[in-house]
Amino acid sequence: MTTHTATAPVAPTPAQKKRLPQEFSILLVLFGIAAFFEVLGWFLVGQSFLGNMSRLQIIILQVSVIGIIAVGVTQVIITGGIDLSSGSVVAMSAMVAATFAQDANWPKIIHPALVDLPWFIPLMVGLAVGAAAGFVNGWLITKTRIPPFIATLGMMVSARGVARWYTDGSPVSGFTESFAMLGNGMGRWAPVVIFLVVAAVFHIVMRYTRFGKFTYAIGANPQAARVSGINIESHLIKVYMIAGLLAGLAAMVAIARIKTAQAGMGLMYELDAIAAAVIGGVSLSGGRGRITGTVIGALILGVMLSGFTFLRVDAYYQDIIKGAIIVVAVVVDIHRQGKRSKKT
Amino acid sequence: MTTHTATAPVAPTPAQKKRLPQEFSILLVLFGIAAFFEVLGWFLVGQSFLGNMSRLQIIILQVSVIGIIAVGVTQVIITGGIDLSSGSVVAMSAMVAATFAQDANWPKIIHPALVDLPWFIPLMVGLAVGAAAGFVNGWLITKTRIPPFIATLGMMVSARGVARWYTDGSPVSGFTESFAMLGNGMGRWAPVVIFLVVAAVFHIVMRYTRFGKFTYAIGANPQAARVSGINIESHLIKVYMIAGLLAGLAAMVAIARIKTAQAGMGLMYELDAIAAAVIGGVSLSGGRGRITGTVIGALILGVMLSGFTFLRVDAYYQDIIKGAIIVVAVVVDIHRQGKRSKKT
Amino acid sequence: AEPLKVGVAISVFDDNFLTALRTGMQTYADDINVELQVEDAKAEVGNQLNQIQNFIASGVDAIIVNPVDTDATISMSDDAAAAGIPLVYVNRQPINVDMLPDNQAFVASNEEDSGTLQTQEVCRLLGGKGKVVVMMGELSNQAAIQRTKDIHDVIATPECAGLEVVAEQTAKWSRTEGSDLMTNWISAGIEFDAVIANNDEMAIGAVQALKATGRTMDSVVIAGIDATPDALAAIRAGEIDVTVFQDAAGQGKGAVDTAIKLVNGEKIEQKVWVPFELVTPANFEKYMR
Amino acid sequence: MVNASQLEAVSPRGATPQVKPYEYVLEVVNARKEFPGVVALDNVSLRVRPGTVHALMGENGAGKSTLMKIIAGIYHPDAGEIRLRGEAVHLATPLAAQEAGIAMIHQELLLMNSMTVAENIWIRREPRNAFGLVNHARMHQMTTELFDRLNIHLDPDAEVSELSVANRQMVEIAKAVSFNSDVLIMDEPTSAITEKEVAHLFEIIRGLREQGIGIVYITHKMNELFEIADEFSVFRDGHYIATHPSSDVTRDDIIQMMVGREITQMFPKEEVELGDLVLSVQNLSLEGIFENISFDLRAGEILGFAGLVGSGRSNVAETLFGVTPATSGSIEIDGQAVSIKTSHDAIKLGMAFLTEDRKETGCFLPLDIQENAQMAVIHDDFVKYGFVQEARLEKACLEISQKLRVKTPNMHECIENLSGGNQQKVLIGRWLLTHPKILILDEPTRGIDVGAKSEIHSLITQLAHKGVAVIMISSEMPEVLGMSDRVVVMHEGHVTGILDRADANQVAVMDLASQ
Ligand SMILES: Nc1ncnc2c1ncn2[C@@H]1O[C@H](COP(=O)(O)OP(=O)(O)OP(=O)(O)O)[C@@H](O)[C@H]1O
Ligand SMILES: Nc1ncnc2c1ncn2[C@@H]1O[C@H](COP(=O)(O)OP(=O)(O)OP(=O)(O)O)[C@@H](O)[C@H]1O
Ligand SMILES: [Mg+2]
Ligand SMILES: [Mg+2]
Repeated sequence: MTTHTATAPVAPTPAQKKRLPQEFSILLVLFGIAAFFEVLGWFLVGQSFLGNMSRLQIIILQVSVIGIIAVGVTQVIITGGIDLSSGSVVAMSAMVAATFAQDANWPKIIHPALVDLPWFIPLMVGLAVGAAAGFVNGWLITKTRIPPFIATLGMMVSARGVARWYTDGSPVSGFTESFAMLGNGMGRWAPVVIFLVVAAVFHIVMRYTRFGKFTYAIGANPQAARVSGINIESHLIKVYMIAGLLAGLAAMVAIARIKTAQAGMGLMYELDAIAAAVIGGVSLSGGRGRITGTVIGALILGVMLSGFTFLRVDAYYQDIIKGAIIVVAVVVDIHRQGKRSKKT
Repeated sequence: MTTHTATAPVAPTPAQKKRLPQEFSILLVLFGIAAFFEVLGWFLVGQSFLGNMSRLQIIILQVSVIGIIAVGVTQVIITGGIDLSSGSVVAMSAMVAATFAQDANWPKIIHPALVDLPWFIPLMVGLAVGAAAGFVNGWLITKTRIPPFIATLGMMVSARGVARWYTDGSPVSGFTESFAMLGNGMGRWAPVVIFLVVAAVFHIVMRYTRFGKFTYAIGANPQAARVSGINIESHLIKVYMIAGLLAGLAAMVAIARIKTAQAGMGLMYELDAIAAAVIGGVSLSGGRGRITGTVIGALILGVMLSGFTFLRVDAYYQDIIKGAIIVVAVVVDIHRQGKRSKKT
Repeated sequence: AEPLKVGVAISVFDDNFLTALRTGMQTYADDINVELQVEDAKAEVGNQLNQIQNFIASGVDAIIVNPVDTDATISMSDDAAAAGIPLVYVNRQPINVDMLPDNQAFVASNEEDSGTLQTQEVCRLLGGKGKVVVMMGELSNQAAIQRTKDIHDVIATPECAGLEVVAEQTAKWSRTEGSDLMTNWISAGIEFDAVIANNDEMAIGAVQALKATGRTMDSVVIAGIDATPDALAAIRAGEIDVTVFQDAAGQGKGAVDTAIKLVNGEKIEQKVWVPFELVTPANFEKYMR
Repeated sequence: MVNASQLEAVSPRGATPQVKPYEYVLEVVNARKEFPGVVALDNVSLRVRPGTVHALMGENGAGKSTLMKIIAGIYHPDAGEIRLRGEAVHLATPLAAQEAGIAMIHQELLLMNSMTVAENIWIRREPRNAFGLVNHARMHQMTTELFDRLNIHLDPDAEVSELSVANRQMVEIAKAVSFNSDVLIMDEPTSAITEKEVAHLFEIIRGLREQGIGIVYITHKMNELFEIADEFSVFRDGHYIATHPSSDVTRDDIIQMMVGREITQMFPKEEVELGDLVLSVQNLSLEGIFENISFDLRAGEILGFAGLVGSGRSNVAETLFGVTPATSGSIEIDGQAVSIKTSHDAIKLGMAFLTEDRKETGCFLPLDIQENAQMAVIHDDFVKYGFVQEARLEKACLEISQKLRVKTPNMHECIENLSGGNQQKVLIGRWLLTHPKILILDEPTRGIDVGAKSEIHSLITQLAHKGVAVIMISSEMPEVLGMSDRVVVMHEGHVTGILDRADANQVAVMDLASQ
């Protein structure tokens, strides 16, 4: 028999090793992709990719809309759900709100009585429409117990129909100057500012509030969450409502920026938003992921888009490469995080 | 204190009650929807909906392509995965195979040396392209351990790019008569026959072969499957390959039927196929579902499409209602199956 | 000298007509040594705005836009004007066509002609009298709306007052949907003498469905628009009776030419029309390449 | 019951008893296994003779399951060798291990819940007909034969998800036996079943032993050890300590080897002055599951719940806690009638509930220890303006986990990487943080080692001292009898009797439990 000194079973290492945050690996992927374009840029185009203010602006600008949606979608995915309706909800909120944002000089006014309203009225309408759609999603999922995939797929199809039906498919334009500022204010940085504020707020919500902790708990183990006293139904409804609300906000930013609303808007945005979240390390099986990761994921998508145009990559190849990069980004992330996913 | 006669600790009902097959409830939904259109038909259009051979044909015909894909997707979902790439794989297989199916009289031949080939050559090419895409999906999922959602999302984007790139986006038409028979033979029933044969074969495979049992086992509990000695990696690769192969087959049927192949083909087919499976009772969390359910799910989609046109429902409302019906079908199914989902 | 760099933003690649326009543009640009960077907005207006801004950031010499949403063109025009980059809209008429800045222009065919040419020919073939079904394109699309309006305008003229529209639905520009829609019409017992489709793809779908039910092609007049190779083959086979040639390559070429002129500071007409041409069994061979 | 001749009918490979050229059917020599940050096994060895039951003992996290998973081909050792029937083997996959004649019952249930019992048992070994198709009728028959042999009463066509945990455990056992392997590993097979099934399982094990099978048996239930084991080995902290025939040692010796110190009192029950009536349950019913449950509970009292598997004890607890609200009956707390519709209601009323199934209803596996521990307490406590008070909370969590001796480097370790026993402690910590007035414990020491078990028992006693009213459901008879002031016995959804401590003994309880 070998002898052993008895050690106390609990040994919290006094100096807890500070681990690198999970997002670190995906941040490296982002830098890697950017550096790749920078180097290729010098070789192929003779220009700096990043050393160009207007390009940096457009990189962030073009992911702002997807990014705002992705923040909401991230919460939904953390609960173990999915939201396929975001793109269509964008279109629906956009169409409805746009009819409240027109100015009197526009030739094609939808509600002649409701022109030149202050900017926050269409904004509120857009948010409300988005939140309502989210509420329906959440309600269906919790009350009828259908899978989120189906509830939001149904909403995806229906909301697109509503968007088309609302103005018979015609686009709505001619917004008041004040409303258009939502997408063009602050020297055109408004969408970026809105995106970053939304991301910061929800970063805090997810990490430091009870609401956030409950969201993770539900995704990690709904049954255990219920026994721990969490009201899953009402919490999920809130989460889907927030996702809808943020889709509505994204819609407002998008239409204010492009100054028109169209029923075909937001097509496939849901996939881009989900991709941003998953590239950013959010686990589709729930319980894992962070807003910072999603923001980085969205930036990766933005850098790719700009980088392709910058290098004059053919549109055909763009898609082929984009698909590959999505895969590679996630592969690299998984392998850097390594240990955690070792289980069968 | 009440008295009780002692029973064996575990009490299997001696006369095992023969349960109704799971698909029964969803079959009722199908009949319900058909009856709904029938009744409305008499009221609104003054015609029978179902009592019309050519309508019945088109109902099945228009779901054949989605149905073939859905059979493959069903297997993937039963393993607990998902395949978002089917629609794009349809386009890619179609474009590549179509260039081998042209006849010599067509003004825009892609490979002038390869015309008037026998029909099975383009067919084989299409199947091979589909299977190759499926192989890549399966390989990525098992070897790099990225979630199926991401692997197939990447493939969705990339395969669409390949489809466009292959002929620079121009459509390919002018197929040989023999190839066109795949979509028009047997008095135009060919797609239906192919669909039903595929469904029957995979019904047997899933229920009566070890391959099928393994597929369920992996979806039900991958760790348990692994310790039971199943080689998950190689099995999953096969499953995704079959899904790709069937997407390729669907592509062949589709282009033979409409006699042209376009890079934009198959858009959103993946969602219709997934919807068919889920409406048919296939669980997105894996381990549950049957091919018969998927076939019924596909038929529900087909009946809806025809029904709307039959009632001359406005396109706007069609989408709104379609979304709602997808949801309602699943709700009804879940509630009829009732007990199983009672657990918190 | 450095070749001119032109950024091209196409609304959607998966469209046969726009593919012809795009390839026509590319071929011409290669001939005259202009470098094109072509982007696909995938029918999403936000994507397109991003692409244009990316072009501006990359410092192209000119931009050609085939707008996704013709209402969204104001901010595109503003952006390009602010950067001092010439801009040419092609094929789809921007909402601000009458107030374009000086270094911007519009190249297209006049959609008022397409549906008109098509319907007048149908009217002539039917002798001014008969029942017509109309297959519309995607309803959010200006061309679909204009072409459908053209049909009704022609029917409103005294010569064609005998025509009657018995059904009118959308088949979303697609062959499959056209075929399914036609089958549904037939099974609903709708009778008609002519099919007027907003494009050739839907017309071909209608032909396939009609043939399947055994209707002879002489007994019905089928009209499409675009003169795609498939449609021309169908004319040769005696299936389609009328189509309208929209000179896709011509529009592409015109757009490039206009862009070059704008870069060189030449004075130009801000609306450049490329004419539509009627295609019938009598002249279709001219369009087969 | 089972006897050797019955088992002979379907005998394993090498059925004819003959002189075996090897002494050990299974040998592990100097195995080492490291996980990121933990050395789970360091240079351990294990030798199992054919025809013996070899018990493997050790505290939670000692590395028992890890070694078993190595033998079953699930993990690959970093160093060391495995010998089967005297020959070195390389077990690359679970399949390779199976083919080499090793079968295993896993500690955590590993079944395909959406498939039938028969499909689970015969997966990959399904009988096939001439066309290569699975012969379901034959499979059903084979299952029935197997069940008859093992005296298990389950419907082969039932879906596993419909079975109780105990019955799932029985399916696992049947599956492992069906391999007719030379080596059978049982990793805590009795953690989810009651005495009756345990006795039954031992019958099965004795039958298998007679056939010359080498059985590795892991348990934390000391009383089982002397009943079934021929030899035992002890591990501590990933190290091999010793191997002895069980006739050579006493129970205290083993505990001494496992824990490295002495544990004097197994059930440190102390007399506690009972306080006021805290909980009074009248005619509580949940339609179709249980009926007319009535009992009282005083401050400082420990009320044990005994019964056979499936008698409805867990269901009563779930209903009391609002997980599945009652269909009729009344609950009074401190003399006030209360309505408990959700777990949140129960928590607000000062109740806490440790559920029986760690994995299904307990742990948040992707989350870390602190997040797991805090989840029940951040409803009102530790929250200000919706924000969680991290610093205070971390301190509280650390305190409680030290008190419970959770073996972990820090509070931010993912709970998934803890051993089962340590996970259980974290979950107990979750509920202690809420400072409950009424504590419901459903199988509180399932899968917990002796050391920790006695810690938990003294903790329960301490809580009782402080006036906490405790309901303790347990399938371990000595635990219920040792700890309870009174014992409620249930049978098929009814209370068949409530015994005072003085009257409560094994016979009396079993009598009421099986009526
Ligand atoms: N997959 C893993 N990743 C990291 N660490 C692990 C993993 N599996 C086990 N460990 C660690 O290895 C050690 C041994 O664990 P093991 O499960 O073998 O213990 P055990 O003796 O079976 O305990 P118990 O009696 O609680 O089941 C523990 O410290 C555990 O935390
Ligand atoms: N969700 C449910 N739906 C249907 N029956 C259930 C459900 N949960 C439990 N049962 C059944 O109720 C009975 C009582 O189960 P319960 O788990 O309460 O028993 P127990 O005495 O705690 O036994 P165990 O020791 O297995 O926990 C069992 O027959 C079980 O199969
Ligand atoms: Mg263990
Ligand atoms: Mg229990």
